[in-house]
Amino acid sequence: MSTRIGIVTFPGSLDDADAARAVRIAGGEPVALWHGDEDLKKVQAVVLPGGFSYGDYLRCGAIARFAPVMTKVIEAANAGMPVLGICNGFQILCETHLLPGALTRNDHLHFICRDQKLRIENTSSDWTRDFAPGQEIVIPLKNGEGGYVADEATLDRLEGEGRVIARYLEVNPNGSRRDIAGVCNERGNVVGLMPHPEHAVEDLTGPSTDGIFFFASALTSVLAGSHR
Amino acid sequence: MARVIVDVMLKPEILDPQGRAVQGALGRLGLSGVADVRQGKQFVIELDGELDGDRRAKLEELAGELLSNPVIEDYRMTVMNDDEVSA
Amino acid sequence: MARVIVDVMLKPEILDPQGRAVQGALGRLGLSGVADVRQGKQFVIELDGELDGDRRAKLEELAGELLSNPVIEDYRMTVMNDDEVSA
Amino acid sequence: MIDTVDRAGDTPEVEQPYADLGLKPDEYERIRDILGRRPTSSELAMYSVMWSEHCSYKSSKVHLRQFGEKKPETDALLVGIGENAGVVDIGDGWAVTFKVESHNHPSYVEPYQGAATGVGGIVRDILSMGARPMAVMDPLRFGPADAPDTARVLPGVVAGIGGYGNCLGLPNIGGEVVFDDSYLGNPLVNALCVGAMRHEDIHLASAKGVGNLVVLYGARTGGDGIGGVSVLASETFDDEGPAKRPSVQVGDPFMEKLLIEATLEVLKSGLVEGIQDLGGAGISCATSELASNGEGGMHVWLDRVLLRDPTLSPEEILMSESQERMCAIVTPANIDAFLEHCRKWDVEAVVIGEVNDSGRLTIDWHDERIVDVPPRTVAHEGPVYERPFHRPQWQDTLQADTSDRLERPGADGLRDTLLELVAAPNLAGKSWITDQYDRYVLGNTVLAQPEDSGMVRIDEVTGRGVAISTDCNGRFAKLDPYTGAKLALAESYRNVCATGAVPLAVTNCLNFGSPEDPEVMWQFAEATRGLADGCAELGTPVTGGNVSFYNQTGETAILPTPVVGVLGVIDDVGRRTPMQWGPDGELIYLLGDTRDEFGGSEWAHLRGHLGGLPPQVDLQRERILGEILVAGSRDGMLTAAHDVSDGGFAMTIVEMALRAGIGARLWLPDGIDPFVQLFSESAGRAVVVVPRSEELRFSEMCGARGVPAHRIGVVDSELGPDAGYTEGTQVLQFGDYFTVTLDELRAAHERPLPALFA
Ligand SMILES: Nc1ncnc2c1ncn2[C@@H]1O[C@H](COP(=O)(O)OP(=O)(O)O)[C@@H](O)[C@H]1O
Ligand SMILES: [Mg+2]
Repeated sequence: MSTRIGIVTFPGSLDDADAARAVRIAGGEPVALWHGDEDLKKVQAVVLPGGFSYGDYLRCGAIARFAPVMTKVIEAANAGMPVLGICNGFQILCETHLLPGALTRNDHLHFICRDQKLRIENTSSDWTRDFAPGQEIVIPLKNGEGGYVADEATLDRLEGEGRVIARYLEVNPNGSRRDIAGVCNERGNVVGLMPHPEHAVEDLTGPSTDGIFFFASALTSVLAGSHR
Repeated sequence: MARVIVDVMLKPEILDPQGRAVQGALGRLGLSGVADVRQGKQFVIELDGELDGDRRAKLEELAGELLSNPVIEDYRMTVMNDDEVSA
Repeated sequence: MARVIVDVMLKPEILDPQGRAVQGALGRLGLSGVADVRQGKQFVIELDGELDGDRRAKLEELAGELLSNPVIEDYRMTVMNDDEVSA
Repeated sequence: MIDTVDRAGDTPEVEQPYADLGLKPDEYERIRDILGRRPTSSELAMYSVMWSEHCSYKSSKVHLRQFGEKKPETDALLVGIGENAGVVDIGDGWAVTFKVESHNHPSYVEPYQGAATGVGGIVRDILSMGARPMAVMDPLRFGPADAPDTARVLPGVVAGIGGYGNCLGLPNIGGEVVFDDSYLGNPLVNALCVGAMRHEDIHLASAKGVGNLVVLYGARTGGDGIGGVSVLASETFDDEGPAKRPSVQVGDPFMEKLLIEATLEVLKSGLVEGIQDLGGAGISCATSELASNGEGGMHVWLDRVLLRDPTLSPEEILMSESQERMCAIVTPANIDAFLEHCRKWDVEAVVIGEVNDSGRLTIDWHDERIVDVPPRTVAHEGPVYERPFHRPQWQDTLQADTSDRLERPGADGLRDTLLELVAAPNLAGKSWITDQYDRYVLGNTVLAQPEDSGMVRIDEVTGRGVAISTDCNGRFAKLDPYTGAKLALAESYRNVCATGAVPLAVTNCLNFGSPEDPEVMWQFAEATRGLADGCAELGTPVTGGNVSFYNQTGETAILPTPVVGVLGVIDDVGRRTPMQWGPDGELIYLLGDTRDEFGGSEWAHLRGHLGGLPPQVDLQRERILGEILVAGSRDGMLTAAHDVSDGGFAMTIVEMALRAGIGARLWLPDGIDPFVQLFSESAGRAVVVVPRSEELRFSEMCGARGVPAHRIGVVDSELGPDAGYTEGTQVLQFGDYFTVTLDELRAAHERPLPALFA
């Protein structure tokens, strides 16, 4: 039986179908979850996809955080289920405080869509374990509020504990502190990532297929990790 | 030292999708009786020296042209000179 | 009727690129001596009835959790009940 | 007091402000004739807005007819002109619909919101055909790149298109950015959307079935753009101060996203009999069009419309252009299910009327009858003008003033000329703009800017997809509107073929000055004739489009700008031809003939010159060139292809090299002036890159079809040291004339836009 990975659709989610496609290509079974759902349909991992949940009108991710399904996602995350937030999903995870810090307006004040080079800094998280240490990848980045901020102590702690999972290379596209592109929680099951791995799963439509490793990592983690 | 606060709001007749989203969320999260929410911007501007006639006129002009978009927004400017600032 | 104004500002230690851009523009457009600009949000919330103890507490909570993100922002809430509102 | 039908009957003498609403005295008289009485104020509102230039096409109709009359035989057209957008069969049971529209005047007044709502409007047109919107494109025109007002308008327009499209989740796959003095007080913001559906999902705007319900859903109705259609779209604003500016429509892309999802669900579930978007003229347009396309009658309870502003009068509600609204015809049996889907997506919906066969559109306001009209007279039987037109006096002088009088560079000036062109705002890299647009969302984007066409995959299993390009050189159209329109079509067609797709259909947005100026009207008539003739020759029917008149500042009209969009199909997007050339040793061919043609060229434009004749256009040759490009893609003979247009052959080569990051050696043929070879803008040409293994087969194919194929270069990444540069430096070598590094070209190419606007 293949691994069930839930993908939450909030009103205004945009990359949900793309996340589902990526899960499928990686060999998992995508399961659609609705923001109003009160249960997680027996999924073994969850993706919070990119987009503009609730229009991102108040602050990115601020309203989605209070959706009914998030109560369950938070519970599951605290119990060790792998959870990946991509872009808007990362913003939601910060708003829920499952991840530290926050994402602020890009320093150049424009939305930016580009093929972004990254270095994978942590290969022990549930979503990065299939990468080689220090692997350099190129995946799309597209956001208006992707600047990662946290206070110095938090940043130091993240670095010290190896919880920066990916860093921007060559260009810092949004003013993120210490070039941070993604972070994870202490346990390594909850990961937030600003760039979009789900848009790098086919040669035809992405700049690379490097993104598949994130989803494959989750499948590996689920198989390995019933002990969690 | 002077501090100027410029509040910028969408004109009342202009659709404010942000305000509407906030209104919906406040209601869902248990605050009853929210009749309306409008979301605007606030600029806090710190200036060297007193804000005298000329510079005040200039700022007033820029508040209406740069800080706000007269086609869709209104602004309100509050000037605090000197000692008021520390408040 | 009550009106509540919630001003939300980035904490002083957080970089405010919008404020910086405005500061630059004000200078270029001829306003001298601009020492600092911060750009925040302002919510104007109209409520049915008085804002009493319970609802006030709820709104205070939401101002700190929903309207602002405590990791990066501070907020200030001003309540105007009744007659003050018309002002 | 409410102006009711009864009251209108009793008070024939009441003076009505028809002129303020943009109606001419004879138009007002016609309304009185139709109704046999004076119109009520609500009826007057409806007629005035529906009979405006923008909604009725009263000045253009007689010319647009040619698109139907000259339409080439084709099986591809499932729905033709007249619906919200035409529908094209692309095979395997798939259909696509696409259309381009203008939002020029609103975007000048408020660039961000004007452009944003332009995207919103065209997306709803596509949605209303039953299609899932798949991608957007944005052909744009601005004043000079360094003009202060361009610094106001361009960033706002770009942010608005991105802000709306990104939030909606539609990839932006292409467009145009052109600068010219004539657009300074009147930028053009055209927006194109393409959508896909299965054949059986096609829906039309018609109110069928007596007793069926009329549902208005989406955003609430507010005072947005009241009178905007008639005022903004039919008048210029040069003499109006800001105080008289009409209110601006503000877009809510989040609501539009919900509207899309809710609409696609109710369509899929078979809950909809007819559907119409609300755009210009709002409820007036939707109800009168639905009614006249269906059983012929409809009754509406206008007071049921959900309002954002409770003080709106019925006239204002009828005219409001509030965004993000749709209207559906639903059977009583299905209405609960329909409303349930709306609730799921947090979309407000309300039944505002009922279909009948009375032959009348009747509207009540709190039980009083305020409208009672034959709907066809509102929607389809507006005035039609045969506007006078004549060839401008100055046309001969303009054509006689050829670019021959400009001083051309000698052999030692070619390099500088290339660097100048590469950095010209019209030719410079546009990534500062396009990087603000999401091109990845939906995961089907195969080609996007700066490729010749945008291409999206429609069917993930088979790989079937479509390619679209939009083009227009307004300078060519000014020199000769008939040829200029054909050239726009030719370029767009060629761009689609260059990616390997087979052109199927055409959409267009005709941007012109005032139709009341006979010289502008001549430009319009000539351009329309050229486009219709061109489409007949190429076998690609026009499926729809839009006309935008009154684009002028004072008495000065913009360059005539007939933007043409061509859509093509490719049965497997995996076989697309990109513009990026491949490994060393592959051969570079220039297809087609190069003539000494600089009229309207970018080179002349940079010298402040516009005169002479545009390049010749031969659509039969274009067609054959297209066949070669498509066959080359299908049979795997091409690694890369790129059309030759603005800036000429040299510019095409630079763009291909920069895209690949790999240099090349070019040998320029003897017997032709290198300046002409490098920079002429002759039509009907493309550069292709052929692997050595395919060379014979490819040149035989070109020979058999009589298309000149000049072997003109070779991809070479190791040229650096030979040409005196360090190892690894990527270089373009143009014969014995000059060499230039890609680094130098890239810097020159990429710097201008950020320097101007960032
Ligand atoms: N330049 C044109 N070429 C072809 N068709 C056109 C052109 N301009 C308008 N049309 C067609 O006329 C019809 C009415 O246009 P319009 O009122 O703009 O439609 P809508 O209100 O749905 O946007 C549409 O079918 C449109 O495609
Ligand atoms: Mg329409």
